[in-house]
Amino acid sequence: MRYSILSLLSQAVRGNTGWKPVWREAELKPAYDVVIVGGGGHGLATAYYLAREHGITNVAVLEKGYLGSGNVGRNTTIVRSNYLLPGNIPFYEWSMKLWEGLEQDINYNAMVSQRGVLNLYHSDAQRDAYARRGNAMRMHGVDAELLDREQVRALAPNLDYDNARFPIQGGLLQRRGGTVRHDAVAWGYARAADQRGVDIVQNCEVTGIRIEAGRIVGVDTAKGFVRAGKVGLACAGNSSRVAALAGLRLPIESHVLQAFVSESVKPLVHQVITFGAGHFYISQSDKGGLVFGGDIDGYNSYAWRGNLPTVEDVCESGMALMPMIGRLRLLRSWGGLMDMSMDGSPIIDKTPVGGLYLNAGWCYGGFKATPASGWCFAHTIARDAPHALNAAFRLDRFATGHLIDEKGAGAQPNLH
Amino acid sequence: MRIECCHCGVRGHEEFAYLGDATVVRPAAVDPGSPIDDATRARWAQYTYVRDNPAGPHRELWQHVWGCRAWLVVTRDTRTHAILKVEPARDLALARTADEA
Amino acid sequence: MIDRTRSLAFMFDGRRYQGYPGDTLASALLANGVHLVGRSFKYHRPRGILTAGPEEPNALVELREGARREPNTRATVAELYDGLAATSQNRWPSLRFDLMAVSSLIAPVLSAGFYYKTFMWPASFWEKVYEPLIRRAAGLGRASGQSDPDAYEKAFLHCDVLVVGGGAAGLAAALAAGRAGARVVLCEEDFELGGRLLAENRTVGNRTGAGWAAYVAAELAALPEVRILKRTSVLATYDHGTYAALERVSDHLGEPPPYQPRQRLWRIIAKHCVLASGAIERPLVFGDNDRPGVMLASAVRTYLNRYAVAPGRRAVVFATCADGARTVADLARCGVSVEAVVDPRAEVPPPMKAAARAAGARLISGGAVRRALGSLRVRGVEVRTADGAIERIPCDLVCVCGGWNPSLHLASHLGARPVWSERLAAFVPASLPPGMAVAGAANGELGLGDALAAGARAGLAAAADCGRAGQSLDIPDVEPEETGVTPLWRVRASRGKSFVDLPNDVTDDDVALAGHEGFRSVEHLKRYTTLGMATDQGKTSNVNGLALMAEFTAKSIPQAGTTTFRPPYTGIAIGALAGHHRGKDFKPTRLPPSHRWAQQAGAVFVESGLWLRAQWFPRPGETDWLESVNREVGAVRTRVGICDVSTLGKIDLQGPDAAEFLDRLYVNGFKSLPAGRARYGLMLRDDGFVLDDGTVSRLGDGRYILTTTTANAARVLQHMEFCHQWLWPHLDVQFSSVSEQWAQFSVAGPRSRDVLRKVVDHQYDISNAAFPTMAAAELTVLGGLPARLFRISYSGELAYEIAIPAGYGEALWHGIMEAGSAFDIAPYGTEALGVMRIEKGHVAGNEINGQTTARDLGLGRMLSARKDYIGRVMSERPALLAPDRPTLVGLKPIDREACLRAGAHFVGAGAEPTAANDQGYMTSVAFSPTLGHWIGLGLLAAGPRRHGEHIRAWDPVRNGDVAVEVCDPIFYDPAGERLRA
Amino acid sequence: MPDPAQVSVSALDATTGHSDHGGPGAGVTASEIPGAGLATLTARKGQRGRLADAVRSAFGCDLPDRPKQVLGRGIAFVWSAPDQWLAHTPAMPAGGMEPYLRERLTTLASIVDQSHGRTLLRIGGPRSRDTLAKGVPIDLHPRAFQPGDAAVTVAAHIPVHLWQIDASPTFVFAVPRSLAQSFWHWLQASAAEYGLDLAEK
Ligand SMILES: Cc1cc2nc3c(=O)[nH]c(=O)nc-3n(C[C@H](O)[C@H](O)[C@H](O)COP(=O)(O)OP(=O)(O)OC[C@H]3O[C@@H](n4cnc5c(N)ncnc54)[C@H](O)[C@@H]3O)c2cc1C
Ligand SMILES: NC(=O)c1ccc[n+]([C@@H]2O[C@H](COP(=O)([O-])OP(=O)(O)OC[C@H]3O[C@@H](n4cnc5c(N)ncnc54)[C@H](O)[C@@H]3O)[C@@H](O)[C@H]2O)c1
Ligand SMILES: Cc1cc2nc3c(=O)[nH]c(=O)nc-3n(C[C@H](O)[C@H](O)[C@H](O)COP(=O)(O)O)c2cc1C
Ligand SMILES: [Zn+2]
Repeated sequence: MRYSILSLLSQAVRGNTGWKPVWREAELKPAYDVVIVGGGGHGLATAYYLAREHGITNVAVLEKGYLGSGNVGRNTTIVRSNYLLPGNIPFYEWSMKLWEGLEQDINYNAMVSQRGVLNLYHSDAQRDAYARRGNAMRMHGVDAELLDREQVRALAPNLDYDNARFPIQGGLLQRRGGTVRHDAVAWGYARAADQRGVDIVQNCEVTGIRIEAGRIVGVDTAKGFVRAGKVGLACAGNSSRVAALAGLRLPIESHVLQAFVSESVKPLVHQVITFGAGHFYISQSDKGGLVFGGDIDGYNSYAWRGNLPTVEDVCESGMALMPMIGRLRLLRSWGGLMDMSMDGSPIIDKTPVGGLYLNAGWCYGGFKATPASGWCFAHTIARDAPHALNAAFRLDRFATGHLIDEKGAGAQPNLH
Repeated sequence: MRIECCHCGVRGHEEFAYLGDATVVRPAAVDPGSPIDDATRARWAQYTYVRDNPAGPHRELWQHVWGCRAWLVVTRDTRTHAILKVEPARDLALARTADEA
Repeated sequence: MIDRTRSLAFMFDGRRYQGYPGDTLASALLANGVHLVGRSFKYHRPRGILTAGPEEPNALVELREGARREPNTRATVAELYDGLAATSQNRWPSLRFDLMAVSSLIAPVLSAGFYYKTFMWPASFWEKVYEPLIRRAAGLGRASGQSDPDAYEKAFLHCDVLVVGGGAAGLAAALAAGRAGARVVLCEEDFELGGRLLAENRTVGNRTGAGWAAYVAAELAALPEVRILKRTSVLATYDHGTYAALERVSDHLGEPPPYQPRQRLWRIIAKHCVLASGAIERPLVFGDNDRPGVMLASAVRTYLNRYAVAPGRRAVVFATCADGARTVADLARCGVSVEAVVDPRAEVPPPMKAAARAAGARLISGGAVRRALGSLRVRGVEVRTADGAIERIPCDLVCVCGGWNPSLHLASHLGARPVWSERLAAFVPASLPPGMAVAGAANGELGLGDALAAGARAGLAAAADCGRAGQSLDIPDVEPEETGVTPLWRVRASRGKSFVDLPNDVTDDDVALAGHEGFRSVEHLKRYTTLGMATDQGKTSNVNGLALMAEFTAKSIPQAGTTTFRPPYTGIAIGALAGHHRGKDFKPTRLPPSHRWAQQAGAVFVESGLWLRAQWFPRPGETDWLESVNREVGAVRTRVGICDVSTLGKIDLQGPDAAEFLDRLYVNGFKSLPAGRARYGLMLRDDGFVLDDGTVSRLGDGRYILTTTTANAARVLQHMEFCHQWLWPHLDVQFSSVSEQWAQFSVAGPRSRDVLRKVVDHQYDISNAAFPTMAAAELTVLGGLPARLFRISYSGELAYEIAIPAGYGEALWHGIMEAGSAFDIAPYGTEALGVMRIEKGHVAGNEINGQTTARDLGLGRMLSARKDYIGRVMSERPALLAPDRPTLVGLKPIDREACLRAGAHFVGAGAEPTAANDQGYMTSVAFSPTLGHWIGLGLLAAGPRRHGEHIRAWDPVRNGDVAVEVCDPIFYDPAGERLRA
Repeated sequence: MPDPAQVSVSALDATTGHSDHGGPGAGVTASEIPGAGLATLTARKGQRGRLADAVRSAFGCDLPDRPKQVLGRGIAFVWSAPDQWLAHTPAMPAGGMEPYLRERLTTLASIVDQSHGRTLLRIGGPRSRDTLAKGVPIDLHPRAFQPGDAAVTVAAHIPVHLWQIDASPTFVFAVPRSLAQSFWHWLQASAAEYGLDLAEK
């Protein structure tokens, strides 16, 4: 059923009884051409683009929990393509382009909101680093503006401009950046993939990966064995565990990242703003909640929950940046599992196992990547070769030295 | 979390700095004369970048950086954060490198 | 519990009212006959007061005014104070007449998730039209938008036993543990101890419930190791016995008294915790159950018994559990006429029958309220009787009780899922966090006697486990009570909207629709309908919601399960989580030894890390910073200048294996470094990229002094400790930071030796012959003060770094300024320092950025081939040896007037600025007064082979596009004669 | 030679007088301890035992192997890390800390003067524990922390080395010199509600 104001009206008069499920509760078939492990944004997008771009529709997406239970359902919804390094910019810009056409493409309102992403700087060195980044973006045809203090004040008047420990000097603005309603991305892709014949199976954890003569044959799941011509892993925070089922060790650690939402208030924060002198970034959801976050908790964890010192650190930074939020109440906090790669950049590549493909290492930045990640992963799986856009996201780059280390933090995930 | 430093007692984990996996084995030093071959490079790349990243007990390096600055090997369950054991890294290292000394 | 001797004036929506000490805003409004308090989120339906506690979903107001305005404040927990001012939210133009309420008319279109299905055309309209509309309609209260004027505080609290909740169970637990001598902290969210005891008309032993609570409170207050924190909500459970609690120190006052914070965040570290947080009553789901005047029965009893307020005159009681009887009795006793008691149970239990009879109320057994009548306030109810007849019963108060949900949030914050209890028709805690016990209603022990006993048991056990054995309490006897419940999840065939989640306007139809569209998991239900996502986090709605979903999907309730419990248990001001650390106190400030002097000299300061450093020293008449900086550079190049470089990391290294240790740490060798000499050194990370650079000086007594960059001081020390303790424990070396011990000044310029001669005590020969470049010595200055002198030049001039114990720093600084006055010595700041290092082509933070190798920085020759060192193997990876890697060069504008900017990217002369043509970027720039034009350092592909080539420095974000000439990075005195002079 | 005590300046701006406060009398007293000698003492590899003997014979006290402060003749040793102590003399020995200690302990330990690297503060008074709890994360309750106990920790983002010298209670805080002013500022803010008395230096 196509969504539109008309369908809404016609359903309204029927008491909303005619709506179809957004996706079928599919029965698991014995075999598929492609099995995607992981029903998050990337897995679902991959399935959708396999069908749409490559005509491969005999596809299953296996999700161990409920659809979107992973990071796609718990991230701070920021989308941007303001990257620094050549390996990253074209990929994330492609993602931005796909976001811009997504809703019409999948006929689902994911509330893509290009409200602008503003990264503040507080020192000359930081300004020059942002200039370097902004110029790199412009070289790739990506929009970027370097603002001075007064231009920032004009955009975001109620930050601390008077009494700050680290005074705001200006910011790097990407106007096309913004936010997207996280859950809607999972549901929208699920619906669009489902309509093209993809089977989406929830509560179906993959517990084994069967390999014969160096080639994939299928996966064991909570619902039995499934034969598969090809298998794509898109398990984010759980990547290492799933890869281990195929005997692979990855350059990845799993860390918890927390996020926070305040009680909802009338419009107050109009862009996505990141603090340059501490770990804090914030935007306001359409419901009115201030959605904010900061640094990862800093140690390996699969516990899906955060610690108190990090909450305090985030709120100290928040108060340092915008003391107007002091009386607003933090309503809820939660955590997700980051697949932190060793250079802070992702991996979309083939693996040593024939027919097994890996999509991982997204750290805290993979939501914005969802469309391009799915698009490139679909290509890599369909053609058994990476697309130019994900050519840099190789698994062997750590051995060859072709690292993509935006922060220059080195081989220590909790510093990225 | 609360971590029991072998020397200072139980402290909030924010007094500690996290480095990560303590089980990765550092390859032997390569003698300066000989050139570095692919095998050596691969061994070091594994050591520097590749991790088990287990869900369950995990031996990891922490430093009591805001306290006595001792490096510690903490065995911690990454699913529950339960801390199973804390050992002074230096003692383990001394045992490990006894021969080198 | 209300003090009628004194009255308090307050305002709501601009009208003045009176209340009394002990009131909440809610009880005071009810006492004044105000039942309409707010408007709902989506349909803007009129809303009143449902509860008497923190679970309140409806009665949200803007409390206080101006910068202190607090949106979404629950009237049911806001303590009344004289002059309190509150405003209703989310309505326009007024609360009684809200135009936005038209949205109810198109309610069917606004079904759950409607926005996912429309607003897509045209795409550009989203940001411009649809989203602004939605955002303005959504949101509840208005933030002040002004900086929070109040102070907050954080503190640590250690104890044996943390008791959460000061009701019957909590008081018993605290008493048992306290008497045993344990260190007890009792946190009670309310401003009075007692919990339900304050709200129920019952006795404990020979005392009233409230009386018993007061008596226990008094004894607890007298126990030295017991600490009672009222107005303190325990918000979260964290790992290993850590709890977060918020004390509302001053919220019950107009504004905080002097020296008091508004709120205090306690980080409680407890060996044991007794969770005695009670239970929250469930409302019932029937038509228009959101009308002002529909109230939880437990809340009605609270208002009657605790606040002496009758929330209505004519009540209907709609009950599915034992509290119905208690409610009817209390109403009757307080002179509220009970029009009817509606009990869905065919077989109504005797106590209920008796109560109804006693109250002269009509009992409708097997019946149900299918709709509440009225709009701004209930006027009556429509009841379906057992035989299906529909009757209207006029009333102005509907008391609903659907059973109790234990407040088990804190037991589930670490992930434990609660289990379903058929007996209670509620979820109860199952597996608990280590060290936690649950007692009382929080554990489903609803009966007062059970709660008291359970609390006492838990308190005693916790204390005993902390080595404080005590005697068990003798529990005063209480009359037994019936606590059964027959759940009724919704009234079928209701009329009007049946709300499940009031604040987010989620109805039973929305739940059905969600199930219908495949959002069947409770987590999907929550996200699709937003059930349980409002300010109350579904405290009164979650269980009803998931029960309905179970019904619609033919699952059992335990199969449906609960959503995830997350901190905080109730909303907490973000300011409280920041505490002292805001504004200038966000982070501590490090001050170098010359700070006071620099302040008096009117220096301009700059933050570098935590340090505050002098950036330049303007002189009278100088109009812009460049003028001052040029003068400072000029002074150093022609005469002499002084700069405080104490912020460098300094590490004292000793022990027999010190040289070996250094050899492994740095890429270059140190075994050959003789005493009395210094050497430049470079360190890599294990991954082969540059970590830091600095100097190593070997002093007479064989010890080494390492310097690190200001930025990396901490990281380098940590790295060395790692190497020493984990990699090479057998090396006999000891080291410690002496960054704080030593003030260090750079004295630079052709006349620096002349100046130092007057400062260094005469017995020391610092002539060029005796003390050449890279010499290092311990000596005395100013007639006997210990000092260290290094002939190290960053500026490229004849220069020294002189170190002295920090306390003498000011004295030495004055001494040098005095000695230098003859040569017109000039203090210089970080800007001039930077200019001169660029003129000399020294790399710094902009180049050592974690992305560069030694070779990239033109330092490849330092990589020793005679030894192994950290990072060696990984630095030899193919990609890092590629000949076309961006490598350090110098750059000059072709047009000498042109200004350079760091961050500009390089492209070939004629080439287009495209990704394909990106050849590197400018890392550092400065105006060189020495050369009279701007200069820069940069990383350029194959740079060293391109000296002399002309390229573009492209900087579109600052509208810059400058033709530059590639040159050697050393702009000034490449041969280095000046520093050897 | 100038009198070093005269030449040396405090890292703190104002540490005397009576800072305004909420409560009546002074709940907290604080003062700087000027002119003390401080040095880091780190045992050479394998020399811990012989170092302890040398300390015993030179100063008549046992080097603590746990976070404690022990008093010897004219000196105190405060544990600061495994095999490492902060030696503390009330006044700077003539010739400075390093020669003074090396003379007695020879090469059994590496010795590093820190006399100017730390600002020493004496903090006491009936409400001192309540005040310190606003930043110091460790348990200073008499059941957990006694005279003679020491700790290295971080208070209000500032690294501190502290030990208790009497049960009244009185604590000594060793704060990195560059951060002393910030620490002082935090202390004043935290003690304000109880009243802070700044004893004469
Ligand atoms: C708090 C937080 C804030 C963030 N903020 C942002 C942001 O602002 N911008 C941004 O770009 N990114 C952000 N991210 C990162 C982003 O959310 C993730 O990188 C991205 O969602 C990962 O891709 P995904 O959606 O496929 O992951 P997921 O949604 O986690 O999908 C992985 C799925 O795999 C499933 N799975 C795992 N193992 C198995 C198995 N054995 N069998 C079957 N299924 C399995 C999981 O259940 C999960 O559903 C944030 C992340 C978090 C946690
Ligand atoms: N007969 C019934 O059906 C029934 C049902 C429910 C309750 N009760 C009555 O409730 C009482 C049970 O005693 P109880 O002590 O278990 O519950 P209680 O409700 O009397 O006390 C719980 C207390 O904990 C406080 N609290 C809750 N969460 C908190 C938090 N996070 N931080 C700080 N404080 C918090 C509440 O403010 C309350 O004062 C008995 O009087 C019992 O008769 C009876
Ligand atoms: C962008 C965003 C906005 C959110 N807004 C709310 C909110 O308004 N109310 C709420 O209760 N939770 C909100 N949440 C948090 C979710 O309730 C939930 O905690 C989060 O998705 C993680 O899931 P979990 O807590 O079930 O693990 C929001 C989450 C995100 C990612
Ligand atoms: Zn320690």
